[in-house]
Amino acid sequence: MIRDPKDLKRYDASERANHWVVGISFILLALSGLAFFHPAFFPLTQLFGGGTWARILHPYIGVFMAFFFVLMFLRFKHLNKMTDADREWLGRAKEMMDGNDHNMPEQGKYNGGQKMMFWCMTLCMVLLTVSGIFIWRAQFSVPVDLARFGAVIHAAVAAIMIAMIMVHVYAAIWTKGTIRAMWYGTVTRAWAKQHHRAWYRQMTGK
Amino acid sequence: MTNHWVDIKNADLVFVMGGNPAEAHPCGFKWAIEAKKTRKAKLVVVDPRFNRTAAVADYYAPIRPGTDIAFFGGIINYLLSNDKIQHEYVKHYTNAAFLIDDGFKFQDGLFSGYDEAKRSYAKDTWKYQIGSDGYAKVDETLQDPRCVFQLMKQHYSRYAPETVQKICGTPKDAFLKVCEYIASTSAPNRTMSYLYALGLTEHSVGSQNIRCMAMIQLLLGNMGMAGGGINALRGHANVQGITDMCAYSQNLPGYLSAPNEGDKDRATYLEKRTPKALRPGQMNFPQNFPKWFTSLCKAWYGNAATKENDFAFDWLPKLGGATDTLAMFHAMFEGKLNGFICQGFNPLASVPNKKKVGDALAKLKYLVVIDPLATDTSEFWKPHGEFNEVDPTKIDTEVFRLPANLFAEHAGTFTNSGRVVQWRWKSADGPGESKEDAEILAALFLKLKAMYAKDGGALPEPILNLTWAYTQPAKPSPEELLREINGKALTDLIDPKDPTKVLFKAGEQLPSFGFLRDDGSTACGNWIYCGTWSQAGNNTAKRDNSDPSGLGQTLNWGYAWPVNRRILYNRASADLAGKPWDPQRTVMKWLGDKWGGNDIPDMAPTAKPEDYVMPFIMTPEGVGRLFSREIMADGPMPEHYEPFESPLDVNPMHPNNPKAKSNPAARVYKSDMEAFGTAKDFPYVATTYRLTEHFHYWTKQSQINAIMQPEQFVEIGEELAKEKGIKAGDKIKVRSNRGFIKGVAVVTKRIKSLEIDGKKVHTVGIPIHYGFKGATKPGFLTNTLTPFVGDANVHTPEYKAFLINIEKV
Amino acid sequence: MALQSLDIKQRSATTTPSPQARQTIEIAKLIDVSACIGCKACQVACMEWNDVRDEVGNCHGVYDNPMDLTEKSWTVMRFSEIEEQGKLEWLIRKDGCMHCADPGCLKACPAPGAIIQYANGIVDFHQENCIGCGYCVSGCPFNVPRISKTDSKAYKCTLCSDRVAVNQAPACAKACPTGAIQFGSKEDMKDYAAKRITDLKERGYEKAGLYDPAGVGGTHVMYVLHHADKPDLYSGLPVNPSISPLVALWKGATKPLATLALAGVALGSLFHYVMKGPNEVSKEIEKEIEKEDAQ
Amino acid sequence: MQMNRRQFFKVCSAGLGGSSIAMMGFSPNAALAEVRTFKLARATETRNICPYCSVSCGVLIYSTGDKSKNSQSEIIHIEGDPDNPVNRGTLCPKGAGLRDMVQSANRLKWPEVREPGSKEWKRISWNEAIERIAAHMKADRDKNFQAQNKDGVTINRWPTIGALVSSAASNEAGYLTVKTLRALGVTQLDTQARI
Repeated sequence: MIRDPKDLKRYDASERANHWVVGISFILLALSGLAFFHPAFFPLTQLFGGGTWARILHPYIGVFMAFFFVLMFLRFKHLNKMTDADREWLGRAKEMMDGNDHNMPEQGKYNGGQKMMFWCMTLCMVLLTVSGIFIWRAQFSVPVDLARFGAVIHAAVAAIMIAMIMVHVYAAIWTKGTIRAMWYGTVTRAWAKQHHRAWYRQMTGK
Repeated sequence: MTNHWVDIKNADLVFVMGGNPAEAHPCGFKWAIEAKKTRKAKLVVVDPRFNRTAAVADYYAPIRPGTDIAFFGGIINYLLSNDKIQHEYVKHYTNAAFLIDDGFKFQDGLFSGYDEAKRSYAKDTWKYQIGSDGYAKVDETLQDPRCVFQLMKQHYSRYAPETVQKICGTPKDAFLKVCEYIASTSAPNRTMSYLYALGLTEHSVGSQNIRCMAMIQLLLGNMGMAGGGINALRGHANVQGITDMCAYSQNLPGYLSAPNEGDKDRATYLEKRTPKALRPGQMNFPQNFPKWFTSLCKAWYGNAATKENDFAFDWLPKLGGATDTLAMFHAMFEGKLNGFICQGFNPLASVPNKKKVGDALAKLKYLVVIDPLATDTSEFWKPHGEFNEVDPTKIDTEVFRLPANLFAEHAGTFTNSGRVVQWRWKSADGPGESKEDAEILAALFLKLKAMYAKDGGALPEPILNLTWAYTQPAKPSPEELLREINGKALTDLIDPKDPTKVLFKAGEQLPSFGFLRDDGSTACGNWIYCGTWSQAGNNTAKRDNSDPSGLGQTLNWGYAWPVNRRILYNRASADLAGKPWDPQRTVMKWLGDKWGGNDIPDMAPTAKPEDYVMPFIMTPEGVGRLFSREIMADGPMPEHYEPFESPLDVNPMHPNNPKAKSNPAARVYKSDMEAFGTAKDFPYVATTYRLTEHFHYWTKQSQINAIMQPEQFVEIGEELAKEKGIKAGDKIKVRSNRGFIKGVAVVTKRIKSLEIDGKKVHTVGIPIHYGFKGATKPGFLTNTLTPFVGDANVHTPEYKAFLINIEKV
Repeated sequence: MALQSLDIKQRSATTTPSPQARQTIEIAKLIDVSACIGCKACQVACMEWNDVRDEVGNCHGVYDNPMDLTEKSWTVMRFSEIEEQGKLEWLIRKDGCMHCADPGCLKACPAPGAIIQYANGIVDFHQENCIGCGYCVSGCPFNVPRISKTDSKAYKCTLCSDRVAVNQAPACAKACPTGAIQFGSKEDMKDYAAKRITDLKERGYEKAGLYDPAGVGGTHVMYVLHHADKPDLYSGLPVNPSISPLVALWKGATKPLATLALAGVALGSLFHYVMKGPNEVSKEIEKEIEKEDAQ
Repeated sequence: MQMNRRQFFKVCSAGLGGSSIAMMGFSPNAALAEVRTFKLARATETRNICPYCSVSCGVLIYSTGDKSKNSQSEIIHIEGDPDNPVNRGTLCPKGAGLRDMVQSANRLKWPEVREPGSKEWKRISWNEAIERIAAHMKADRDKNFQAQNKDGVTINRWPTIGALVSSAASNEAGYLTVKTLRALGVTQLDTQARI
């Protein structure tokens, strides 16, 4: 890929670093969490030095991630306000998935799907943090019924969250030219014009 | 125990009063549960507290501490007035028919012969009428007004159920319910096993408490029966054995009354102790006293005990005055003792009035503590905060502490409460330089012997001549000692019936005390243990637990004294003709030519039923005593007296006679009398006891037991707690007139206030067990509180009923 | 010791069945509360045999001590004084693991082999496989497992699996002075219980009965209660225990459904890509940009 | 097909579990599921009797080693002797905890003396202990021994010493204690039976 000075700056370095801190944490949490969730995934604990280490690390990574997620949330929340255009976009998301984006409304820096994802992830993150505290026996002791409730919530929300992240990742892979935004911080003008025309206009004035 | 642990399973009713076997003897108590499970037996508990025995009982009734005789008197009255007695048994096997001296009286709470100044009785009227034939007179119709039966009936008619309620606080219907249960065992084929422990003995009327139950069991015909008996659940593992060895002043080993200042020589000594039969044809077994005593002298002094020197009679120290624990500590307190040896005993913790005991110990020149553990006593001189406030610089006692071994670290025998002597094997060495008790004693004795041999001194003979033929003199082995205790022939023993026959060759171990002689030809360290190590070997090590009768007799397990008999007075389990009262539980029966059955007969083996030899062979009259003659210090029939510290101003039985308020024959030292508190300052009744998690003052040293019950507590009823504003878990202070302790309040429904003579009385329960040395939380010694007064006969202290006050800390 | 000194019925976090061919006797411990004197011999025997010693605590104004189960106290006596129709009763219950046939702890445990249910019914914790997550605590309907503060492993009564493996009774049952703890085949224990219940009924305890709760598939520690209609009198013995629906949901439906969902998303994405192809920037727009640049 | 909730879960989880393992390409190591080794397997067993109450329960004491010359026995476990007809293998909370009594932190290991006015214990040898005690005893006995009372009756009594004899000692030790104390002229002796 040829880097072009005229590429558009989508993320600065600190935003990218923040994203990847959260992303890596999430991957670690997902891997260790899945290990506790279903026996089939238990061997994943080997990646963490065994079951006990996985159990010890998971909640600390969780706290770490929660902290950086909050930073990220504060950075991006103003960009994720839902607009009518987003709602329209969401209504026609199926066309998009079919690969037919010709008639999609013009999108700003983020499209309706991405904004939706942002808010869902925020919600999940809150639920995971709170329910995680309920089941973090090494640090907290809560009534057993609350712990049981926490366990169900944590498991269910984590599954949803993993699924969403899978969609998030897939979307980045599927939409060619996207991932570089999180690597180098830039996207091509063509990419921007194609997928986020409103943002393209805003950035280029065209 | 007249019976034994396993025999409790044969009972129809297990009656517990003055004991708490579920907590103090859980493994023995299993047989009460077994009786419930397999015989549908009932378990009835009477106790000041609803304790863990009551938790599994069929019926529980409360009682005020120290009023047992009123309760028992009520039972006797119930049995007599409702005709619930075993008639044949009472008529033939007890002294119900015996006529009593016309001078005997009971008036205004006192028996005839009372001397107030001496606090004792002249007992010359407490005796049978003797006929011209030299035997006691009897009236088999039981109608003579001077016969024991009528005197007893009259005496206890005063204990109506209302009176019982008034004194004991036991509701009348609860009392009557208990009576009904007990009365049901008057049927010849029903038995009650009576279990008691220190709840009965630790009173100023302790001995009379037990007498009451003995009388009840005789009236019901339950003595000698399987599932019957008077069963003292004794405290320590070998308290029975050490009592048998008579490690106390009044007796020599085998309960041989020790010589006193009145016994100027062997002949006078023996004469006083060799009774004549009081009824014709009776075995009167104590007539063999000279044989037992002479054999003991030979065991101790061997060849140095000769006919010429009265078998070394003079070498035995003669008693003068009281020498029981209380008397000893009182003497010590008065500075009359210089030295004291304390072997496996923690008197600072276990003798009443800790302050007095501590002060007494501080007056000694030297104290020798021989113990496996660092006891509180050994550190009586050492400050332990408020638990033991002393100034060591002012205490001049030189204290030696010698490490002894524990049970696991040496071999030898223990005798259980059922008189079964059992051998133990050594498992491991003791820690560090610890030694066996016998080895420590030997070291001390041999050292003294060497000093006396070298330098002479006061009367060295008994020291120099004491038999010490142990293979390793410094380490007498338990095997050698048990053989010595058992006894042997010193010369060939010729059969008296057949001079050509040698029964035992010189040096052979004897199989039973029946072969002991009074001519110096036999040696025996303790006649009742004769048979433990016969020529056949160590019988205490027998381990065949087969039980062909199903009664749990296991005659081939260990060796029970006497002569391996498991149920005492077992001849009484059969009627006059020798037919068992209950053939389902045959202990003994007449087989036509001899006695047989499932035990060793407590009877001359071939004494025919028609010879009318009565079952209680250890009494000169041959029968059980409902009237104890001159044997007791405080009366031939038990009478209720208040504890020395009582919540009442008078004895409700004798409200007009202050002399009869508390036991008139109990010994009280002046300074201790002054230390008694009154209900005005100390309104609550306290009682002390053991918890199942602990054993006396030992297990506070054991980590695991400390975990189970870590800290001193005090049990109070909910009503009292409310009055005092005390909640469970609060720290409270308990004061008596002798000191105070602190403990955590356990507020419970299990102790209720009682209505006594129109007055509400609260009882407070105080466990013992805690102290300043151990793995438990450091605490006070409970006996800081208890009064220094004991039973009139044996001076067992009154730990079970005294006065206190409580306050929240 | 042979690996299979006791045959395994199921292991935690293991989805395939354990060898099942051998049939061994199902055992049970029966606690006859009506014969229990609360002496704590079982507590002591348990600590002594298992070489654990709890802290020396304090008295809290009750006979109970230690006050609760801990990682070192695997059984405790719970005392409760109740008064019903004027009659005082001191109900004393030995608390500890019930060894459920359907063990909630095992169901909740994520660590393979940390919790084993043997074919004889014993549910045993294997601390070397335990990861210390505490899920067993959430899973247990009787509030039994405890996580150690020092090593973060879960502990509870093993029913003395080491003793039972050599055909000895558990330490508590062996010690119990009054025979209130009986041990044998579950069959025999039920027969014995029936006899005890008959006896209790004759003594006026009309509601006497066996506590072998069906909600957890029955237990291998059962109680004979004088008041079987009111188990909660006995220091809160659950009236109708079962694995919490939350735990059932968590370790039941959620597990396969979520796994399925994740697999679905993964596969869905894959097939989406394969079927729809990548979403690339269209040639037109690229040309437009090139055009702009050329201008 | 009727299926209850539990069966449904089982099918779901078993099916999925299996497939997931295949998906992951590796499976967990078989975690060993062995019970704790029976610790008494080769311990030395000795028969004894509990030293607490008078039920005199039979106990089996298990110790390390086989009593061979160079191995020191250490008690590792004590439980009830099932042959004993009284306790039949059972023990109470005291008896069941006997090991902690034998190994109590407060066991005495060597003779000690606390001298008059001192605040501390001092360790001494057995020889020194016995010599010092015997010296006290002989001096006191020789000084205070009473051969006769005022009426001329021989009493041969040592009135200034008292002794308490252990009820936890064996019969043999108790007998020897009584025998030696009486020979020395001691009349003030007693035991726990009294109290």
